[in-house]
This record gives sequence, C-alpha cells and structure tokens, in this order.
Amino acid sequence: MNYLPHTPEDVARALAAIGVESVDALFGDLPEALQVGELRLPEGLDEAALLRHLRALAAKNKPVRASFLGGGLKGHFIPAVTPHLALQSEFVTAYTPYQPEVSQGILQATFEFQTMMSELTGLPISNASMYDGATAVAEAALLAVRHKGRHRVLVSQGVHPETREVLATYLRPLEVALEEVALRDLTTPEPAVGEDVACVVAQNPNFLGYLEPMPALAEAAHAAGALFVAVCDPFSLAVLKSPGEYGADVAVGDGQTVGNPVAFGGPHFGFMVVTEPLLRQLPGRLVGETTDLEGRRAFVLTLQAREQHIRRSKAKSNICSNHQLSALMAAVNLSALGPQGLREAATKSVQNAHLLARRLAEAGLAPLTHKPFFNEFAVRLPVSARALRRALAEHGVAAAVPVPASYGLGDAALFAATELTTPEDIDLLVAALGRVLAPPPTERANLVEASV
Amino acid sequence: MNYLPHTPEDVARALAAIGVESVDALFGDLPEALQVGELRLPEGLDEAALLRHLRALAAKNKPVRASFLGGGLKGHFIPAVTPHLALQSEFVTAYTPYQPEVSQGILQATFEFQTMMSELTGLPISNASMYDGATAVAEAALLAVRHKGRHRVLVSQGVHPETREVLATYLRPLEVALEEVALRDLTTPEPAVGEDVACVVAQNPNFLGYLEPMPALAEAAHAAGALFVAVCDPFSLAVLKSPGEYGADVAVGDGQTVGNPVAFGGPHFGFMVVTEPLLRQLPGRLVGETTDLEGRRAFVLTLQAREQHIRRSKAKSNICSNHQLSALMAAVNLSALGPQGLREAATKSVQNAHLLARRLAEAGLAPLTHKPFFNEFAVRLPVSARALRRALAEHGVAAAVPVPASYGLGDAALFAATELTTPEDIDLLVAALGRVLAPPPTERANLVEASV
Amino acid sequence: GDFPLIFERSKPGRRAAHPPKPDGESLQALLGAEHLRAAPPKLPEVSELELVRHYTGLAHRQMSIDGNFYPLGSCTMKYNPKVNEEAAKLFAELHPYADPDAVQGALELLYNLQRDLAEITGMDAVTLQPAAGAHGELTGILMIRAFHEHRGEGATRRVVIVPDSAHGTNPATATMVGYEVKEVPTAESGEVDLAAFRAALGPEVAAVMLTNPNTLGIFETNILEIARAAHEVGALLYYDGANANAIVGRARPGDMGFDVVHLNLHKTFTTPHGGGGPGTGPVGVKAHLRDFLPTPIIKKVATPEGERFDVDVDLPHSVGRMRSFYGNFGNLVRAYTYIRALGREGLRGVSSAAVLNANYLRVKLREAGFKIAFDRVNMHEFVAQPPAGVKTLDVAKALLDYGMHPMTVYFPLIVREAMMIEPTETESLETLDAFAAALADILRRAQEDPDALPNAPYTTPVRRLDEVKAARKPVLRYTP
Amino acid sequence: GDFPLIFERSKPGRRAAHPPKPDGESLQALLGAEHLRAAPPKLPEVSELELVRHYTGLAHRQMSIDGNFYPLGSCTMKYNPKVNEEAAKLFAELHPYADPDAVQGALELLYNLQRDLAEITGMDAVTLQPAAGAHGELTGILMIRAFHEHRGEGATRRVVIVPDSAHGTNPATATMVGYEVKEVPTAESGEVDLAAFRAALGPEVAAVMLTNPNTLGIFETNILEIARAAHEVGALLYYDGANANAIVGRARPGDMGFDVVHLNLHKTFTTPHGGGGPGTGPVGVKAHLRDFLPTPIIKKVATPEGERFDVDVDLPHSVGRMRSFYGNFGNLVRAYTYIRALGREGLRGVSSAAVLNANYLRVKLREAGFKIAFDRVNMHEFVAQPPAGVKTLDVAKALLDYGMHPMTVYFPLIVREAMMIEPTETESLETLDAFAAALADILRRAQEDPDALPNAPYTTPVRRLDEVKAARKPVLRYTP
Repeated sequence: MNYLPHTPEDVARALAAIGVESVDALFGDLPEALQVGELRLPEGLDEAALLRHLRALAAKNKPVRASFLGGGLKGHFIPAVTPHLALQSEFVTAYTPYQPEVSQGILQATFEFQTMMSELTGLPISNASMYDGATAVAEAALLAVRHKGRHRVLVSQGVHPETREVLATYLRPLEVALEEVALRDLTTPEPAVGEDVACVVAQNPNFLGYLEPMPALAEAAHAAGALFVAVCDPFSLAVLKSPGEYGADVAVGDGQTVGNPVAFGGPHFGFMVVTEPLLRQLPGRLVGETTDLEGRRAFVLTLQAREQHIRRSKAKSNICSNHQLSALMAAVNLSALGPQGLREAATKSVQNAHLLARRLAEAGLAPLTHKPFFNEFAVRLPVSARALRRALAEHGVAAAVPVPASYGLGDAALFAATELTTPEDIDLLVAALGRVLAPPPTERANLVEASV
Repeated sequence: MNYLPHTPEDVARALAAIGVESVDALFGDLPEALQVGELRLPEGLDEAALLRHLRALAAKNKPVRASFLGGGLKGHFIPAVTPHLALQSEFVTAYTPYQPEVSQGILQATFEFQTMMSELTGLPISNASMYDGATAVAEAALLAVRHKGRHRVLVSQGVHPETREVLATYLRPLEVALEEVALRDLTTPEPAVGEDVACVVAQNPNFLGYLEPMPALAEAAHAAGALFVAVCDPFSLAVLKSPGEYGADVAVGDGQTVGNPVAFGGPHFGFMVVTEPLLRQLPGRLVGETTDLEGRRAFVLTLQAREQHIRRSKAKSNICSNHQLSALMAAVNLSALGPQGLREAATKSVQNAHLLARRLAEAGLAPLTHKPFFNEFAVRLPVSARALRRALAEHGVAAAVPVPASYGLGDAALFAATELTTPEDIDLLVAALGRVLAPPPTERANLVEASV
Repeated sequence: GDFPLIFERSKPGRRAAHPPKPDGESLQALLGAEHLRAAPPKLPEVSELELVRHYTGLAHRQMSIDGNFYPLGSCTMKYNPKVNEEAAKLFAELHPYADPDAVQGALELLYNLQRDLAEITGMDAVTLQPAAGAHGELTGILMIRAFHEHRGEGATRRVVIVPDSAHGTNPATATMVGYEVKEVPTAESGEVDLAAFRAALGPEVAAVMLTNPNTLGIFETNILEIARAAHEVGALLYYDGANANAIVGRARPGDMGFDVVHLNLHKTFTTPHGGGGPGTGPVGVKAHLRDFLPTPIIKKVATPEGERFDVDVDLPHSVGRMRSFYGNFGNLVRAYTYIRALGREGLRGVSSAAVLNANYLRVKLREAGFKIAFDRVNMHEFVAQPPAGVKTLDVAKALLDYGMHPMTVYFPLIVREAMMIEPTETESLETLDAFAAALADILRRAQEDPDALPNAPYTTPVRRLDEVKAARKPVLRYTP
Repeated sequence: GDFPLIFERSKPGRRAAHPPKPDGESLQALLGAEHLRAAPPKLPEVSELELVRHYTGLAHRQMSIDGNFYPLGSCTMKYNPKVNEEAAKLFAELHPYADPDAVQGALELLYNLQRDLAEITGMDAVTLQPAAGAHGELTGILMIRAFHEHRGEGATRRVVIVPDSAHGTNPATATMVGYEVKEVPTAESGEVDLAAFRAALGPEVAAVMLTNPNTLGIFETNILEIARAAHEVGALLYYDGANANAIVGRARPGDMGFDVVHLNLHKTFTTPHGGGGPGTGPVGVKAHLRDFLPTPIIKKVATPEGERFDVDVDLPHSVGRMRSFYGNFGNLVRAYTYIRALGREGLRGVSSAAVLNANYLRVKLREAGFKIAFDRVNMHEFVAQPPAGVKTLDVAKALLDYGMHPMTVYFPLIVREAMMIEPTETESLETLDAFAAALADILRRAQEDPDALPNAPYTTPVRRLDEVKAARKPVLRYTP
C-alpha cells in the first residue's frame, strides 16, 4: 500500500506542466551508477496483513502479570484523559512552532509546561524539553563547563549508570575530565571538590533508590565555586525537597514518570531547569510570553540566538527537535493530577515500596542498607540477578533489575513499586520467588544454568 | 471518584447566591419518605482500580484465535484511520445539530452519509440513521402500512429471525397481520400477495447467506400494489444488484458491516432509503442542503414536521436519538475504502467464504444447498450446533452460529468468512473440527453432554 | 468559499484504505452475473490525507461538550469521561453469537448493570435492550399494553395521559402503541394540575406518562397522590427518565409509585451523545411486570462449578424482542464503568451538584434581566424567558458568538419564548458566571441596537440558514 | 479576551485524575522530614472537563498536517499514517530492563529495522539510538572522531567542512565534538563549488558533511568526485539525511561514497513531528566504522532452540552510549510499520511523487510571479523568492489567512528572502494548485495595496507577535 494521492492522470498533468517526459527524467541528475534497481526489502503489505505481522511480533513478548521493574523508568498511573488530550492530531502532526500566529496551541502548552517544571524543581527557568534524562545531564555538564570555563566534572556513582555513560560520551571529545564519586553504604559521601571543577552531579533518589544528602552535596560544590547539578525524578518532587530548596543551580532528569508510558524506553523526555544567571547558557528551545499587534497575550519561541539554526557553529548545543509531544503529555498529566493527585500517587508509591521491602525481607531477601529509599531499593540475592529475572519472567513476573557489577555489591537487584502496585501483585512475586528460590530439583538446575 | 468541579467554597458561594442553607434544602420538594438513604451499590473506585475491575471482567471472555461467526454481524476490515477520524471528540460529544451554525460538521457529514447510502442502495432518499437493522425493518413496515393504508405484511423467512421478532413486536399493538413466507431450498419462493398487503419484506443475502430472487419478489409485491422492502447488507451492495435496480421501494438494513466493530452486538446503526413518493412518510432525521445569510452552502435538519418534537402524537415515529455516530463512522469508512476498496473487500470476502465452504466440505461438512451464497452459508452437522460451537470455542475458534429449529433443517449451523479470514484461520478451524468431531473418547462424551 | 463535500474532493483512482486483495475466482463465476450490480456505487475516492483533512475540517466546524458549554435543557449534556472509552475498547471484538461460556465476562457485566440500574431506580427487573430513550418508552408502553391485555382489559384501556409539558416522544410513543393521547394541563405551581388529572382518569386509561422533575425542572410534589389515583383506576405509571439526573442517588421512581421507568444512559450515565446518538434506554419494571419484559434478559445460574451467566429468551408473557442482540452493548459498558467509578456517594453527588448549579444559574439569569417561568427552587433545569421585545431565537443565535451552545429553545410548549436551561453538574460556577454574563451582554446589545441580535451570529462558519428553502425543495443528497 | 492559562483556570481543591489513595504510614515516618519539601508545587487544579476544554481549545489554536498544507522546506511534513499509531500501542507497556527472553518480539523488530535501514541507505550497520537528526549527526561525527583517534590522527584532524547551504545543525554538531568548521561556497549551479571544495581539503580535515540533495533541492551531481577527493585526503564523508525523502528507494548514500549517514525517521519515515519532537535519527555506517558504533546494538544469535535476539553492549571501539535504553522505541515501531506497509516499490513511489510534486510546484510558482533560485529540475524541494518590493515574511504571514502553513523562510542563508518549499509526496495536485493560487493572490494584493501584507494575518487567533519584547525581557513562566 502507499499514501499517495496521485492518479495516472495527475502524473501526466504534472509532467506536462513541468515539461518532462517521465518521472525518471526528473532524476536525471543522479548518475546512472547511483540508481538502484530493487532494494532487498519485502513487498508492501495491505493494512490487515501489516497489523497481523506487528501483532505476531508483539505476541513474541511474554505477558506480564505483575511488574516491579524500575531502574529509571516506572509504570505510573496515567489517567485515560491524558493521552486522549495530548494525542490530538493538531498536536501530534504539527511541527516546531515557527509561525506563532497559528501555533499558539503548542506554544502556550509549552509555556505552561515550563511553569510546571519550574514549580516542581523550585528553579525559575525551564527549557521546552530535551531528548531524555541522560542527554539532559550531559547537556547540563556542558553548560557548566561553558559557564565556569573549567574542565573537570564530578559525578556521583549514584547517578544512573547509563546516564554516566552518555555523560562520558559527550565530554570525551571536549577533553573534559570526568571523575566519579563512589558510593558509601549506597549513598554519596561528601566529595572533595577542586577549584577546577565545573560542576558536581548527583541524583536523588539515586539509581539504587536511596535518598541522597543533596543539601550537603550542593554546599560542597558551591564551596569550590562549582555548580551543583541535581538529577531528579519529577514524580518524587511531589513530596521530596526540591532542587531549589537545596540550592541546586541546574535540575535535570527524565520526565517519563510524570506522564509517559514506559514504551520499552522511549520516547519520553528530558528536562532542564536553571537559575537566572544560567539563562543565556541554556540549550534547547524556550517559549516566552509577549503581546500581539492588538495587545493580546501571546506566546513565541524566544532567545533563539542560543540555537543552532541562528548561531550555527556558535550555538549552545546542536539540539533542534526536542521532545515536545512527550513534554506536552506530561503537562496534561500534571494538570490532570494536580498537586494533590501527584502527592497522593507519590505517597502511595512510597508506601507500596516499603510494603514490598517488608514482604521481600520476610521472604528472605534482605535490603542492602537501612537508609531511607523512595520507591525502589536494592536487595542481595542468593543467585545472579539475571538468572532470577529470567526465572521470574517464566512466572509472568517482571522484576529484579540487576545491579551492575561496578557497584561491588555482589549478586544484587533493584525492586520497585509504584502507586499501581497491588497487594495481589506482591503476593504473585512472593509466590514466584518461593518457587524459584526453593524450587524442585529440575527448576533449580535450570536456574543455575541460566545464571552462568 | 467523581467529575465535579465544585470545591467547598464553590458550594458555599452558590448556596449563598441562591439563598438557601444547604444542598439538602434544594431537595425540599421531595417528600421525606422518598429520600433514599444509601443505595446498595459499592463505593466508588479510583481510576486504576476501575480499569483493573473492567479488565478482569474482559479476561473472563475466552480469547479468540479465529472467528467464523456471522448471523447478521461480521468482523470486517476497518482501517485505523476510520475510528481515528470518526471518534474525534467534536463528533463524539456533540448533540443533535439543532443549531446549524455551529453544527456544520455533523450536518455535512450526515448529508454525505445520506448520499452514500443512496448510492449503495440505488434509491434517492436516505434518512440520517435508525437504531439498527431490525428496528429499521419494523419502521419500514409501519411506513408501508401508513402509506398504503393496508394492514397486512408479508415477510420472508429468510429475513433475520431477530428482525422478524422485532417486526412482530412493533406490529402487534397496531393490529397489523404479519405472515411469513417459508423458504424453499433455503431461498424465498414467489409469494401469493393479496390486495390487502401493505408490503413484502425480503432480505438479500438472506439470513442463511443465500442470494434471493429479489427482482421476482419485487415484481410480485408490485403486482398486488404492495411496497417491496429490501433488507440488505450494505457491504454486499459493493457488488450485488442494488435495491434500486430491482425496483425496491424501501431499502433497509444494518450498517455494522461497513465500518462499525461487532462490539457484542452494538451500537451500530440501521439505515432506511426510500423512493421519492415515500419522502413525507420517512421516519427519523433528515439533513438537507440550503444557503445561509451570505449565500454560502450550508446544511440543516429539515422536514422536521414529520418528527415527534414538532408533531408529538401525530409524528411518523417516536424516534428521537438515532445512531448518528455509528453512521458517521460508516461514512468515514466508506470514504476511506471508496468504491474500489469496498469492491475488493467484498470480492475477497466472497472468495474466502467459498474457500471455506470447500474446506468444510472436504472435512465432511456439506453445504445444505448449492444455490449461490455471498459470504456465509449453512452446513448440516453430525451434532448439535450449540455443542459444536462450545467445543470449538475450547480450541479458540469462534464458529457455528446455530440455525434456529424453526427453519426445519435439523442440526445445522452458519459459517461466515470475511476479507480478513486467512488460510491459517481456516486451517485452525479444520484442525479443531477434526479434533472435535472425531475426538478421543472423553472429549466425545463431553460433546454429547453439552449437546443435551 | 464553501467547505467542500467529500464527493467534491473525489477523483477516480484515489483511495485511502487498502483491504486484502482478491485473488481467486471472479464474482461472476462465484455468484452469477444476474446477481451483480451494473455499475459500482459512486462513493468518494480520496487519499488518506485528504480523508483526514476533510473530517478534521468538519470536526472544527462543530461545537461539542469537550469544547463548549452546552446547556441544552432535558438533554443533560454533561461531561463524558474518557476512561469509559478505554473500558468499551476492552469488549469491541466480542460477537453476540459466540458460545455463552466464551463471553462470561460480557454477560456478567450485563447482569451487574441490570442489578445496579434496578437498585438505582427502585425497580425489580431491568431490560438493557432499548436503543434510546424513546425506544425505552416504546418498550415500556408495550409492556403496559401487554399487561392490560393479559388481564383482559386490552380492549377497554385505550388512553394514555401525558402532561402538556411532556417531551414530544411521550405522545408519539403512545400513538405507536395504538393508544389515544389525553393531555392534562400544568397548574400555576408548574406542576401537573391535580384536579384536571383526577378528572382525566378513568377505566379507559392504560397509562400515565410523567417526567419527574418535569420539563420545567419542578418536582411533582403530589407524585404519591398521583400514583395512588392512577393505580386506583387500574392505570400504570410510566417514568420518563430524561430528567433522572435531578434525583439520581437521592430518590427513586420505584419509591414514588412508578411501575415502569426508562433511563437515558447518554444523559444521566455519561455515554456520549455522538451528535445525536447512539443513546441507550434501559427500562426497569416492578415485579408485576417482570414477565412482560422483552428478551433476552441476562440471568445468573448456580452450577456445580460455580456461578455462571446465561441468556434468558423465554419469558412467559414477553412483549417480544425490541432490537437485535444485546442492545447497545458498548454504551452499557460505558455506563457500567461510570457507575462503578462513582459508587453510591458519587451518584448522590451528581444530583446534588446538578441541582445546585441549576438553581445558581436561575438566580444569575434573574439578575441578568430574564424572567423565570415558575420561579421557585427548581431541580436540574429551569425555564427562562427573555424580556419583552427580545426573541429567544435571537438570544440563542447571539450566544453562538460567545463560544457557547444555546439552551433548548421554544420548549416546553406551554411557556412563551421558552429557554430551557440545564447546566449539569460537571460545569464550574465560573462557566455559569460566564454564561450569565454573556446573556446580560446580549440584552444590553439588544437595547443599544435593535439590529444587533437579529443578524447574529457573526463569527460562525455559516450564519442564519434558510430553513424554509431547505424544506420547500428538499435537497437530501449530493448530485454532481 | 486572552485564552486563559491552565493556571488561571485553577482553583484549590479541584482535580481531574484520581490515583490510588495512600493508606499506610506517613512520609515523615517513611522518609524522614528532612527529605520532604516545604510546600507542594503549584500545579494546576482543574476538573476533568476543564482540563478537556483547555487542551481542546489549545488544539484548535494550532495548525497541523492533519488540518493544513504545511510545506516547510527540509522538514518533510508528510502525512503520518494512523495505522502506525495502532502498531506503536502494541508495545507501550514493555520495560527495557525486562529479561531479554521476555521481549523477543521487540528485539526482533529492532533487529529487522536495523537491517532494513542498512539496506535502504546502502550501509553495513545501523544504530537506532539517536533521538533526533541532530543527535544522529553528533553520533556520526563522534564516530568519525573516534575512527581518526584510533588511527592516531586524532590530534591532527581538527576540521569539518560544510557547504554554506548546510543546515545549522551541521556546524553546531562539529563544534560539540570539538572540531573547527570550514564553510565552502555554493556555485552558480546551486551545487557545492568543486574548486573551492578541493582547495579546502587537506590532511587536517576529519569530515565533510553534506546533504544530498542539498537545501536548494539540487542533487550534488559531483558527489562521486567529492567523495573520492575527500577520501584521498583521509577525510570521511557524512550524509545529513534530512533530505532523504528525495531519493529513498532510488539511490543510496552508501553507493555515493558516504561513510556515515543519519536518517530522520520523522521526515522520511512518517513518525509524527509532535510539534517539534520526538524525532529519531538512526545512523548507518560502512563496515570500517562498525566497531565504533554506540551501544547497545541488537544482534541475532543462533541457539539450539532456534534464532534468538540479544543486546550487544560490547563493541571494541564504541563511542559509548548516546542516550538511555533503546532510543525512541515507539517511533522505531512506527517507522518499521511504514517500511513494511510500503515495501520496496512503495518506497520508490515516495521519492518519485515527492520530486514530481516539488517540480510541479516550482513551475506553478514561477507562473505565479515568483523567482526560482537556481531554476532547474529540482528534487524534493526548491527555493523561491518574492518579486522586488515584497518581503518573504509578509508572504508567509499572508498565507496564514488562506489556511495554509508557510514554507521555511529565510533559509538557506545564501538566498536573499528565501522561501524554501517542500510539498512532499502525500499532497495532491489540487492542494498545490490552491497554494500557488494563494501565492498569486498575495502578490496581487501586495500590488493593489501596500498595507495589505504588512498587516497580515487578519484571521488568526493572534496577529504578528512582538518578538523583540519577548527576547528583551524574557517571561518564561507564569507567575500569579
């Protein structure tokens, strides 16, 4: 199938108007050698066959009866009204609002999004979104390097390992030194910050789920004249101390938790919110308020002189497309929940995680520390996390994100709960753990094998 | 949960404005004895619990791997674009277009729908929709009775049994005699039509799937001065002779097949299309073209003097709400398919049904006649249809609509195919039939038991 | 220019959708040429993008609850929750002729809804078949007729009493069932004239059809007396549920003495109006009418393996079938979802807020210069009238320029220049304030410039249609 | 009046959504008071209906492909098929940290897409990680840098060459990777000035970034020579895939000599633009760069039980990770669905019709009185200029009153008053005719009344915004 409106008569009429004989003639600039014959692709499918194919692929994924997976993304409550409104085709099929007269929908929604991110983080200036949490952290480090003119970045080991990998990728070619602050009993100790450090980056709750001493870390950074970059889960900011409260200069993170489905990891969006002095260093789009010819309030892309399409090689970043629609979905979702709903969801999520931790402890899986955690925590395992995760999946339970070996915690895994976790879900997990960890002899053999 | 915007302050402000003490005071006109305490209903659910409850109910339905169910409704191809467009909230949450200035969306779409139904049936005047096929047939008979002033209706046994039941329900209080024309070799013989007959009603393809001699039936009706009411499947009209071509006065039917999901039987929509002389007898809404103050083309509800809100006890029917949205969905769908797409789908559906019939015959289930059928047909069974249907359901195959005993065909069932039926679906059915009809001893015992 | 018709966008050879391609024998071979049509129907031929632009454009030429305040009296244009749509999708693929054991979830839902609606209305049994409110009325009056016939009074009871404020469907329904209609007048209180009502009663009366609160938004305070009087002459009492939003969760027609009641799920129970349907009009009855219900009814049966849901098609005196299959199942799922979401407290909150909003708006409109017909504490709706010299039609058209849908106009028939206003419970006071302000502004404009209103609306896609022309020479389909 | 902000609709105590209610210990007890914020964030508090009205109203204040012709040059605003959205929903609940055996369907889809995009671009391996075109550029240039470093030339190769017609992302990307940018001019043909290009080459050049066809819509006919010259000095050739819609199915960057290529799935492969993202920018490379790809890559492995898909995170010289998880998976599903729908013939049809439409429109605009910069047979887009005395900005604003979105304006930078127009293949000739007619009408109005255009648009919700004011004193969030 195809999506073309062209009838043979249309093609003939167009060719006649252009004054060429054939469509092929329009490709005459392409050297003969470059014109491919047939691509090695299958023939097109009709719509029914197409969906059969996709459904068959989807059916190869195992059904999940209960999930305790976290590690940066979580399946939070999204009311039906959120996708209904955010995915209206006027939003979905528009482009960057270059013509503000006919783009007030996206512009105003983005202005509102910026306000919400500012409220959550307690910092004044939010951009319109980034690709994801990891690239937002990398851009935050670049911002600090530009602003401070220093070439060293300190990052806590509590920052998501994938985020730290992306950070390394972005910093390497610019010859910025990246140093890690190792965790001590699963949270970040106060680091020694040299005068050449552009910023200190820490995440709260950290990758393992535990609450970090953010005020102390911020103070340590500031004492050395460095910026403090707080990586945060916006869902947690319903109740946790905000970056603004503990003096962070930049708040960044991944917004999936406040209104995007997990979707195998994307798309969702990153955010970046900064203090006033950092405004002109901020990468990405910004929407500002102004007035129109008739004095009406209106919104427009602003301060574009920071961006690549104006400044080219001198831009603050090469970012062009951001994650507008994912951010819009979060704005709708945050408006649907309101402060009360978000607080309730966050509280329930914390309560469920603590219930889960108790049940796991009773089942013999003890937490690795007794420090406070938000809605995720780490436990020590008697088998490898990968093997346990596979064995649980056979029972329809998705759980046990492996803690990377770099943390030096041995066999350990993360377990998460959200406000959607039910007591029945936890019963399922505990029952499955019972079967998996004290299995009949043959299952035990498989477990050992898979763990190799 | 609830959907109220009222804060306690709002309630207080409203009460103060009204000048009463409490909300209860507003209900002072209700005698004390009539005020109920607590209804015996459960407490409300939050949205997550609500969807868990509904999903749990849905999970009690057995998964279907392949379906051959018909009997008036079939799972036809509906492209993704159809619900996307028809279910825009501007259409979904509007009401009857009483104010045409702000309802041109629904009015124009309905005018276009009327045109499409006119094209499909070959008759000039379509109303804006009815509840379903069965009530449309009943309203058609009432129309004929009104128009002819005669009090007898002849209906072919080939008309859907449920339709005939509804027809009987509607005619009984008006003391109109309803007579059935029994099938002969599964199609309708030419009936004797008395001069007191208001109309002859026949269905093509008939309930058992076979093609009726509609021109001959129409002629028999007209010869006696009666109207001929053709009940038809609009999907089949992509290729079958249209009611207009064989001289029907009224074309009615159920529109599910051209763009509504099966949805356990509803909602979908009925349609009614008539010749010019019957216009003023037509029940239901009509949209007509006109111009506005500035001379622009515009659409409006018209000839409302036939309707209950104007004529009250003298209206042509009591119908008020029709099935606007279901009809709109069909209009979008017919526009998406176009004449070519609809013809291809219909042709493929017929081809698949004939392939299915061959495969069933090879498997030992012979057709009951060799007359031409469209996309459904009847086969004789060695067991009861209900028992076979249940046994097949255990294998994930939905098939074998029982032919009612009133047809005198013994153990027989209908099998249908559509353009979505695949060879793999048919393989599944044949394999399941093999297991069910020549089963190991214990399954056989169950089959006999279920058939009792 | 004119917004094009989809047919005017059509061009032979274009298409949006691609079904599976035919690949076997020809239709001539399979069906016989004599069964085939001579020429294909002239349906539109457009690309998928053209299709999308067309229906997106039409959607933008349409007011709706999701976009606009829409206070149509007696229509209960409340918010339609989106979660209901998610619930309905869970059942979209089920076939009604599937084996009942394979659709136990769907049957259980229907059973639960029958039970819940019986509880909410105070009745003993419920049918979910009727496809709309008027269809529910037909079902109910057919049952009443069957009841009388069963008692041998079919020939003598030929009259149905309706108040002069009744919805048009009431008398139209009575006619469809072969009854004569007798109207009783409204008293100065806005309620049924009790003396006239008593006078109208007699052994020839089959049924009394009432809406309570009535279309003036006034609760019939004599309802228990009315019921007693009707029952004394052997007539049955029918409750038109169009206005049930006023009392849901607080009072029950069954307790008032009604024998039959229909509910409009698209009003009180938030299934979308869809631009004029599909509605759904379940009917509840007292025990003495149970055997007359249309079939099918869903029943719960105990089996050795546990409870099971099945379909009952054998009621001894059933009026028969009212429509095919199980009624508008998709809407039944939506309404069930709504009832489960709200629960008992939530339902009571609905009528509380609906009545609060209507009374607030009544007071605001009085302040804005409108006359209130029967100005007393009302229920979910009320009827207003513009001041002398201003026409209701002009007020309605002028409202369109404020981005609001007008109220119901010129109904009920017994009030001159009637404006029948039902704000519903899901609207905020701010919205009601804006509506009242718009109406006040319209009156101001009417006084300042006599031409302002008769030419309104000014900003809509089209303005003041020629309805006479449309009816005089009807053009009911496109012709190239 | 002003369309209200969601914050202005807010009222304490209202809410639309109802998550599960907390019921256990307090947060103080569970987390410690020192970790809790002092006051809740001031998010909006609205009912579900108010929420719906707000975002429905905003949607109505927004042009989009589904509503309007949207010929933004180099943005490829083609139709986004709805079936793609259905496909994406099938995978919405999967978690990337699930056991790989539990997500074999998702991994197989990714593997298939890697393979198909490699075939379409003529490359040997593909990463699906990059989240946008610019992110793909960053990925590609990082790989080129890693390649040179691996060969010991990291310190000496410091320059990236881009034409002066290049997208702004090209030089910005080079800067992010620590490179200096050298621009080469465009010749009178509209192609890269070959002599200047040769002169710019040298051992310090790390990469040459090209768009082909370029932003003038002209195919670089010397591409094979350019590639040869670049490779001779040890530079690698980077293909900016923004304009790939011109050649998809007909020609492949890999065959032209490019070493690295990114594609914009939101342009050529119909994933929605979403008001400015999420995009997706997969990158393909030739075999010599395979080991430098970012991780993860999806691989197919043979096992005794059959083939299995797994995640490779160990590439010897990988540039590292570009973003978290598997990239914009939802969009990868959409693009894969599109490729399967069209197949090889369908993809070829895309570029055929895109180029046909663009050339047709070029001729029409010339007839309408516009100058065509570099007037020759073009590919998927072209650049026009208004006649003397008329400003491109005014033409763009005037177009808004015709219900059409303007083209890209004032880009490429090398053409004065540039109007860069890309109609895409999914538009009909009728739409192109209407666009040309609107432009002709705009020129006519400009001649008749010099004030007509500078005051346009007239019918939009707001008109000509004060951008200077917005930038001079930025207001970037709502403050009560």
